[in-house]
Amino acid sequence: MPETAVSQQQYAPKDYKSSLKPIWCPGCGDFGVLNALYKAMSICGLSPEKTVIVSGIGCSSRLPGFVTTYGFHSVHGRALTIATGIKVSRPDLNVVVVGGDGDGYSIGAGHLPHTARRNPDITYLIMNNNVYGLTKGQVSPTSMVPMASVQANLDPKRWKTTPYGMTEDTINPIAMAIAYDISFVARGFSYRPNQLTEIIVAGLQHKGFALIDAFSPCPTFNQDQTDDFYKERTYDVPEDHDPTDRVKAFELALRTDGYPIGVIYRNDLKHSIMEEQAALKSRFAGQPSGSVSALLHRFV
Amino acid sequence: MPETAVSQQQYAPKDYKSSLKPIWCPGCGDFGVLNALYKAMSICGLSPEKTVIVSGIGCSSRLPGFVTTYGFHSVHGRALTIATGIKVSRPDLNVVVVGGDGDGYSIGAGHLPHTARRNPDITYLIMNNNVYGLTKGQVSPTSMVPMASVQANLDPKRWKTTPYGMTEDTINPIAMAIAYDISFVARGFSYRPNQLTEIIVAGLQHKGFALIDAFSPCPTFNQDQTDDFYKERTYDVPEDHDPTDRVKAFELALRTDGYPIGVIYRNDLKHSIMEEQAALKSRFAGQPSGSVSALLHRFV
Amino acid sequence: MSQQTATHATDVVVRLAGESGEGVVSLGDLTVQMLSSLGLDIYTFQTFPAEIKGGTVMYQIRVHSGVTLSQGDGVDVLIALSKDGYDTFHQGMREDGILLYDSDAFTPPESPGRTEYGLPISTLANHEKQAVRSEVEGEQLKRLPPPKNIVGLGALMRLISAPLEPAEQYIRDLFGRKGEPIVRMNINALHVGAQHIENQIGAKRTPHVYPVPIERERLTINGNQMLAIGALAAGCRFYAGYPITPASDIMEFLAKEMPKFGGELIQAEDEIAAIGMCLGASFAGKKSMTATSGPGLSLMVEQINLGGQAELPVVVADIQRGGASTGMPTKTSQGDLNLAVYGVHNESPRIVIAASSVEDCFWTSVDAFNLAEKYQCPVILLSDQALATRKCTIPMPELDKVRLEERLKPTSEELSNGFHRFELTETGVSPMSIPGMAGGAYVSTGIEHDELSNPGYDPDLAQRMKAKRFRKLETLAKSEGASYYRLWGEPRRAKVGIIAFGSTEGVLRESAERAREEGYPVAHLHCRLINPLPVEAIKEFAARCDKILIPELNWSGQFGHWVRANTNIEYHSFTKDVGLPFAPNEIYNQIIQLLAE
Amino acid sequence: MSQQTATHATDVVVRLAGESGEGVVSLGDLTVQMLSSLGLDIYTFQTFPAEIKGGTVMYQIRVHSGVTLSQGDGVDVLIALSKDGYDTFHQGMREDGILLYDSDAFTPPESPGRTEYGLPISTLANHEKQAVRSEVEGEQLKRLPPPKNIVGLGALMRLISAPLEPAEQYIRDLFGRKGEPIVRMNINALHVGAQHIENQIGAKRTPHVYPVPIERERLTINGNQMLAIGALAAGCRFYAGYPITPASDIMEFLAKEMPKFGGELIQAEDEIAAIGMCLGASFAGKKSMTATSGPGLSLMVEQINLGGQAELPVVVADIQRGGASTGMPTKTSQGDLNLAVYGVHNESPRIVIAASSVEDCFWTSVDAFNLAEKYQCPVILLSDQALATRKCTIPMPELDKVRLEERLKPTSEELSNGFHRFELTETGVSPMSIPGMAGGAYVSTGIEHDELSNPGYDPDLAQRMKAKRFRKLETLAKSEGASYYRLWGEPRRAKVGIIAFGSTEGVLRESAERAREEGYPVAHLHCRLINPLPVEAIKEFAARCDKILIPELNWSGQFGHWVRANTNIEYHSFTKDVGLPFAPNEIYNQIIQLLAE
Ligand SMILES: Cc1ncc(C[n+]2csc(CCOP(=O)(O)OP(=O)(O)O)c2C)c(N)n1
Ligand SMILES: Cc1ncc(C[n+]2csc(CCOP(=O)(O)OP(=O)(O)O)c2C)c(N)n1
Ligand code: SF4
Ligand code: SF4
Ligand SMILES: [Mg+2]
Ligand SMILES: [Mg+2]
Repeated sequence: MPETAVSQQQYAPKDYKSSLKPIWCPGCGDFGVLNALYKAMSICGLSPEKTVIVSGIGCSSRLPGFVTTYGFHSVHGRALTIATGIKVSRPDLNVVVVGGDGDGYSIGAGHLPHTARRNPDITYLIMNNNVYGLTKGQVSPTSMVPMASVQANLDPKRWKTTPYGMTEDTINPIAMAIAYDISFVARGFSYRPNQLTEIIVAGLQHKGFALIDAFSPCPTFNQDQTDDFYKERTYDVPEDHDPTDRVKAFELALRTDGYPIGVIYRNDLKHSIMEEQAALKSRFAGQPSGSVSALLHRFV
Repeated sequence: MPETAVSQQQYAPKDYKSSLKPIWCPGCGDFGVLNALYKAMSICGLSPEKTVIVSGIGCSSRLPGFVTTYGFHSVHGRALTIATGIKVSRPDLNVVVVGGDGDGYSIGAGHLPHTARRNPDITYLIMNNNVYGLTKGQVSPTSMVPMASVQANLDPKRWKTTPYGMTEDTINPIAMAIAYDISFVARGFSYRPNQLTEIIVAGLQHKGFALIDAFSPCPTFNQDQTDDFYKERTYDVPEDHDPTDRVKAFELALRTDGYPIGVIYRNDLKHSIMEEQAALKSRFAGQPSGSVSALLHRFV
Repeated sequence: MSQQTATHATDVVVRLAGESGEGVVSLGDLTVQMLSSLGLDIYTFQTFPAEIKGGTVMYQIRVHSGVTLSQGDGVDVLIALSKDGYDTFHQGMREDGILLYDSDAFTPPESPGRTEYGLPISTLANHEKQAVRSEVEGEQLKRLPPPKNIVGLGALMRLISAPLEPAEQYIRDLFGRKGEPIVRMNINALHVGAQHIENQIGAKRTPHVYPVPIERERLTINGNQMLAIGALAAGCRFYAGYPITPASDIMEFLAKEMPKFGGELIQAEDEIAAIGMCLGASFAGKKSMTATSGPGLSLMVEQINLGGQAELPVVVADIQRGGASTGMPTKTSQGDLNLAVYGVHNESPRIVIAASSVEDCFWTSVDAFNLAEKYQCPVILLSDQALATRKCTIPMPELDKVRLEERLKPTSEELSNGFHRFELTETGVSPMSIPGMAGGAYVSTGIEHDELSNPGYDPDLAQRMKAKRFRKLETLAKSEGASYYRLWGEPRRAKVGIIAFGSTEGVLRESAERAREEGYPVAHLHCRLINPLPVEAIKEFAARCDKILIPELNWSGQFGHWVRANTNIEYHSFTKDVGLPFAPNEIYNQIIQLLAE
Repeated sequence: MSQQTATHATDVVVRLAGESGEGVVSLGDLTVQMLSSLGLDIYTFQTFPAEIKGGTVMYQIRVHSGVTLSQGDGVDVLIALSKDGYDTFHQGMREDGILLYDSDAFTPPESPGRTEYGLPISTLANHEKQAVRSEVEGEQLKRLPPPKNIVGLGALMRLISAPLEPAEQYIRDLFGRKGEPIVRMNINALHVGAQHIENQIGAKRTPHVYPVPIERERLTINGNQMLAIGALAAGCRFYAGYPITPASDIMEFLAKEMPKFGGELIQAEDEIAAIGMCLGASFAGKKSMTATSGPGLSLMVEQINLGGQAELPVVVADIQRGGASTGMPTKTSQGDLNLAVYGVHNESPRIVIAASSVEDCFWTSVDAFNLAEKYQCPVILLSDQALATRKCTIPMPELDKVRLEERLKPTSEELSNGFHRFELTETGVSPMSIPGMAGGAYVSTGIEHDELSNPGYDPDLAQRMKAKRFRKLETLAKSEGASYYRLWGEPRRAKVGIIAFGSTEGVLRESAERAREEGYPVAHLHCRLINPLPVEAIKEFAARCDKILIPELNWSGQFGHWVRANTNIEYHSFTKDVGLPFAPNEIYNQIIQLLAE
């Protein structure tokens, strides 16, 4: 979150609310995430005209329309690439990316490690419902269903594309993010709204790439990972956890006794591509080398 | 490596050598990898007609042409997807994937975590030269060059696309692979041929997805990560390392005092998609349900 | 009433409209089932919102005594379950049409000439639920929805004078295992709905449907289902895909069936992986397929090209949807023709084929696999949202007419004499070895190569290899062009000749027939094979018609351009690209206008 | 000899051939530098192997006293540095041509009529190295290559009777800081090479080059360099790309320059990310660009479509290469035209423009950015391998003729009155706000939308929004069509009219001029704007010519089909797609053949 994107003016959460009514189903976890985002933006004092919310495609990716900032509702899986273009070319803007688990971890998975390498000052908020919502209930990389081989029942059920059980494993996005050295990695839950707000604020304030994976249940297509499911299985990141210890963070991410909520990993020493680009430019600043005529004369 | 792909006949390493002469530059590390592969195939007794070597595009991806097995030299970054199609539809074949660091970790990065989820019995051998060879010396995700901001010299040098130093970080493919829970993760070095052969043998024998990242210097376009560079910085995986301890493996992968060579992580408990698919099919086997006429009659 | 003979013809268009999630689709499905059990022909047309909740849904059912070719023009009966549903979809109603609305939900504006039936659906359904309350145990009661659909069904059946017996039977079958009280609740709901209409009818207008004796086995099925079953019939044993509207249900259908057929199905991480997996499986000897829509087809472009260059059979079904980019994902269009025929850098051969009716989806799917195998190249099968979701009553396909092609394999002699995978043959087709065949090893590649598949860029080699690959399409065009188009009417005397492709066949036939019945000579050539195009047939047809009309559902007239680029004929273009199929009237008017010019 | 006046004309084709990595390219570059410093015009043509080492390389230089339009036909002088080089590239030599070969490397087969010079290049070069041995310090000596290139350069200069002074000067400049012994070694090598030829000449044939007085400042530069500089001149300040032959050097060039211009450059993880980043930067207000080749363009298809639908300016340079899929990556082709104009699911507007000469690369690049800004849509700029690597001597572009367009921005009044990003205007162009502008906030989207950019799929809205977007292309076609094609010759009296696009302009002009000089009336219309096509100009041109010839470097005649689909004109197609450009003779023969028919 650059200084340039913070406003003198005070904005209430509702000031970020656009006139478009969310089209989500009643009970959709995304409402909670959206509200937390309104609040976090208000707390940080983000200037709406200096903020861009970028998304891919999915129920969750409709979010930019419900906010009064600039937005870019792009194509499935590519939000990070677009956001990187915005941020690197306009470091003065605040750039937030939002989307679903399918958008970010399935089709978009290839962009994550590379965005981590660049470490742009972008906050990426994934609304993880462990399912494909918009396309009506197919399996996602974060879906949790017994394997086909251990399913006793032949009755088609669960995910529409894995009716007899999954034939592949579930990913652990937090562990992956730590391996990528994403410089801020956190987990949130849409039914823990205050904590989620805090996490988003921390992500916005973090200088560098921040990934926040927020559980955001889809009551319409996922009757397993419900709000209750997560209420029972989430707990706070232990007080004594040191998020700058990468190995410990990885260990925490692998724990199978539930899902720690909070900041799991951070690396504040990492360079950002904007810094690198700025360093480059500043070294040439003042030199008259940026001239087309001079360039052409090199070939005389 | 399925039983079905092992031959009764004995094959010497040279029996796997095709009539096509490698087009690599003198001193290219890929020669060493190719020779280790010949030997490993011989040790495992792989039947050439039951083996397929799949690759993308790059200098290293030319490898299938130099082997007498079936091969598929596909497009840049997609070798894993093609190999998955082959393996899942024909579990009786032995499937090996080869390619470069750019092919596998840059454009192909999105397929790695998902291949890990499926865990097909495929051995993936990456010839990591920390550079783009075939396109003549651009930066790769594994390239190691000082950052732009810490480069003192403005003289264009190093990678052709980062002449003043890198603006992004280097990835750690081993750490990533462990986070993906790739069920066999190893590092090799083309100038430690015997060890590399052993590692490839272990990878071929592993039931599940095996990733072997082999340093394979490119003397033509990378004068930094030379054979000497790696000779000085590689050491054996410590004797007491337990590769089934995922956290410890991650810790080892993060070490900055050099590059451990050997098997760094393995998870032999993981299901493979072929097992899952077989389980599914066997449950329906014998039932007359697979009939088009029956299907149509459901709509009468 | 079911004794009624078929001398009375039925042709009624019923439209259901309401909020997404409100049961419009299930009421539609129920209605379809009831009506087709009366021997009537059904043709549905559905539109969905792009959102999961909150948009309006429309389900239109044309009921007809004979072959039904389109969704029809005016709406005879509109059933509006919500105000928004009414507002969005009352357009297109006949002025003297019938409106049946949920009077619990809204009151429609006045409209003279219209016949109206108000029905307090929620009240009635709740009442029936309360009636069995004491007999149903707690947890089941909680999750028991009031039988709104069934009330609606009863009302509708009565309105169109259809018998209630089939619905009763259906309710018994469906709810039997849930216990007698639930069955009773639903049967009562059915009758209450019917009775409520009965009470209002008096002198009001009602349309009638007349049952028809059923002579041949019939299915009620949609385009995607037929396409998926066709794939299995053609021997498809590997599917990889990525969900996308309106193609997802092909994968969902096959996910249930593929293991039963001994095949594999994978939900890939994206469309790029999906097509890659299919190419891999094909290389390994399996008939493989993926299905997608525009955005996914865009992502597959690179590897479809690899398939063309490496000569691998593969079927890519593209279920076209509305709009560029994400566009209008739940609406229909024929806008991907350009991408299907031209979507390749440089050039490698591909075959493009289009399905034109629900029945044809089955056969086109079979043809697609056969062509892919025979010519060892990608086949793009075009369908669209309207066809995919269109439920029709169709005769049972004659499965003994299914003929399967298998790719040409090398003989053992060829395998033992230094096998040439890319032998330069006269037809362009070369024998293809499969991993496992001793002596058949080769490296499949997208790089230019010689007969042995070794990389090579010699100009002469490049020339001959490219010629070989494209010769396959020439061979196809020569050998079987005629089975890939259909001719309706008599071009020799036609003043207007229609040339078209894909899902518009029915509506074009209906419009042309109507014109012919009125004495206007109109002919119609419908292409199933798009690339290679039946050039000779088109030229001949065009030469015999005074004027040519090319109607299509996209902006620029892609098919017309494609036809012109291939044949140089002159034509009149009629395009529409707003997410809706053609209505018969639209086309009829175009014909009349052309005749008058 | 440099006193020679320009009354003698030079037109010599020199071809260098040898193994990749053997110094062919550096010898070629040196030769080009020397000859252009004599005021002569240079036109090069290079082919590379797809492998890094081991293949053969060819570097052809045509030297000419005036404007040079093509690489020429026959080869006057072949310099063969290896047997493979000779074998692969001796075809095309004139029968009475001159062969200069490395006699240390091989002995060429006999060929009567040919003049031959054997030169023991390695021996001579080693000798010169040994001569300075004692004066050079250990480590430097080890890495000092024997001056083979310079021996070759001396020999060649003498052979074509060019003065050695410029080369001497060049050696002093280049090696000065390495110390006097190195300079001496190279100067001696130069003279030894020259002397060796001198000794053999006797009565043997030698071609002559005659210096020309230099009147205007000239550059020796290739197509990719001009394209990159053009982008900077046009205001490009953001570049994201992924390496691919033959586009990589655009990125490599800009990587050095962009920071000096205050812009950013990113090597993306793939082409999908590259185009995404460019769209992002464009949305944020920057002029942005990516460059790629066929496989990369294929991967960009989905998001170029997003750019069209969301109305974002962006420039995509496609440096076409040979073959489908990976094909023939280091060879040339004009095979991506279809993908450029049709590569989109459903339809969104894009502009396609093609560069036709090295000089034109600069202006086309400027035009591409201007068009993108003005019409707020993607512009695909077509170049190709031959043009990209073609080094030519060209006049210094007149930079004061560069005019820059900026996208239409909202006025402060528009911003304060409820800004409508997608206002339905007459031209189709609507004001575009940029993040940071208060009151300008909107959500850019690929979904169909209303004027406020809110999602909407109402048929009427869909119709009007699509019409608006395509209206931009109509506006363009109307307003500036004429500056986007060039006319050569006089169509009114033409028996043959050539219509073409892209990098073939020079060779077509040369062939047509030759035909005209011989009294055959031939005209030539060369299109720079491909989409929208200058339809009226083409129709008019075609109407005035007896016969139309459309020559192009791809298999199926893509441009011809495109022209026909747009204009319905009749034409004769001449295609070639083997990785090589046209030779003037090929086209000339086509013209003569057409005239005779
Ligand atoms: C290239 C492409 N492929 C597929 C789709 C179809 N599609 C739209 S959203 C989506 C996934 C939705 O799941 P997720 O990202 O988890 O978001 P959610 O709806 O659950 O919030 C898919 C597959 C598309 N729009 N584009
Ligand atoms: C879609 C696509 N983009 C770019 C390229 C160009 N390309 C070919 S190989 C390569 C990278 C080579 O690097 P690496 O994978 O590390 O292999 P190496 O040559 O170093 O063995 C690139 C960018 C391509 N062939 N296809
Ligand atoms: S389908 Fe699921 S994710 Fe989508 S809006 Fe409904 S509840 Fe939310
Ligand atoms: S360029 Fe590098 S990677 Fe490629 S063949 Fe030469 S040495 Fe090997
Ligand atoms: Mg989701
Ligand atoms: Mg590499």
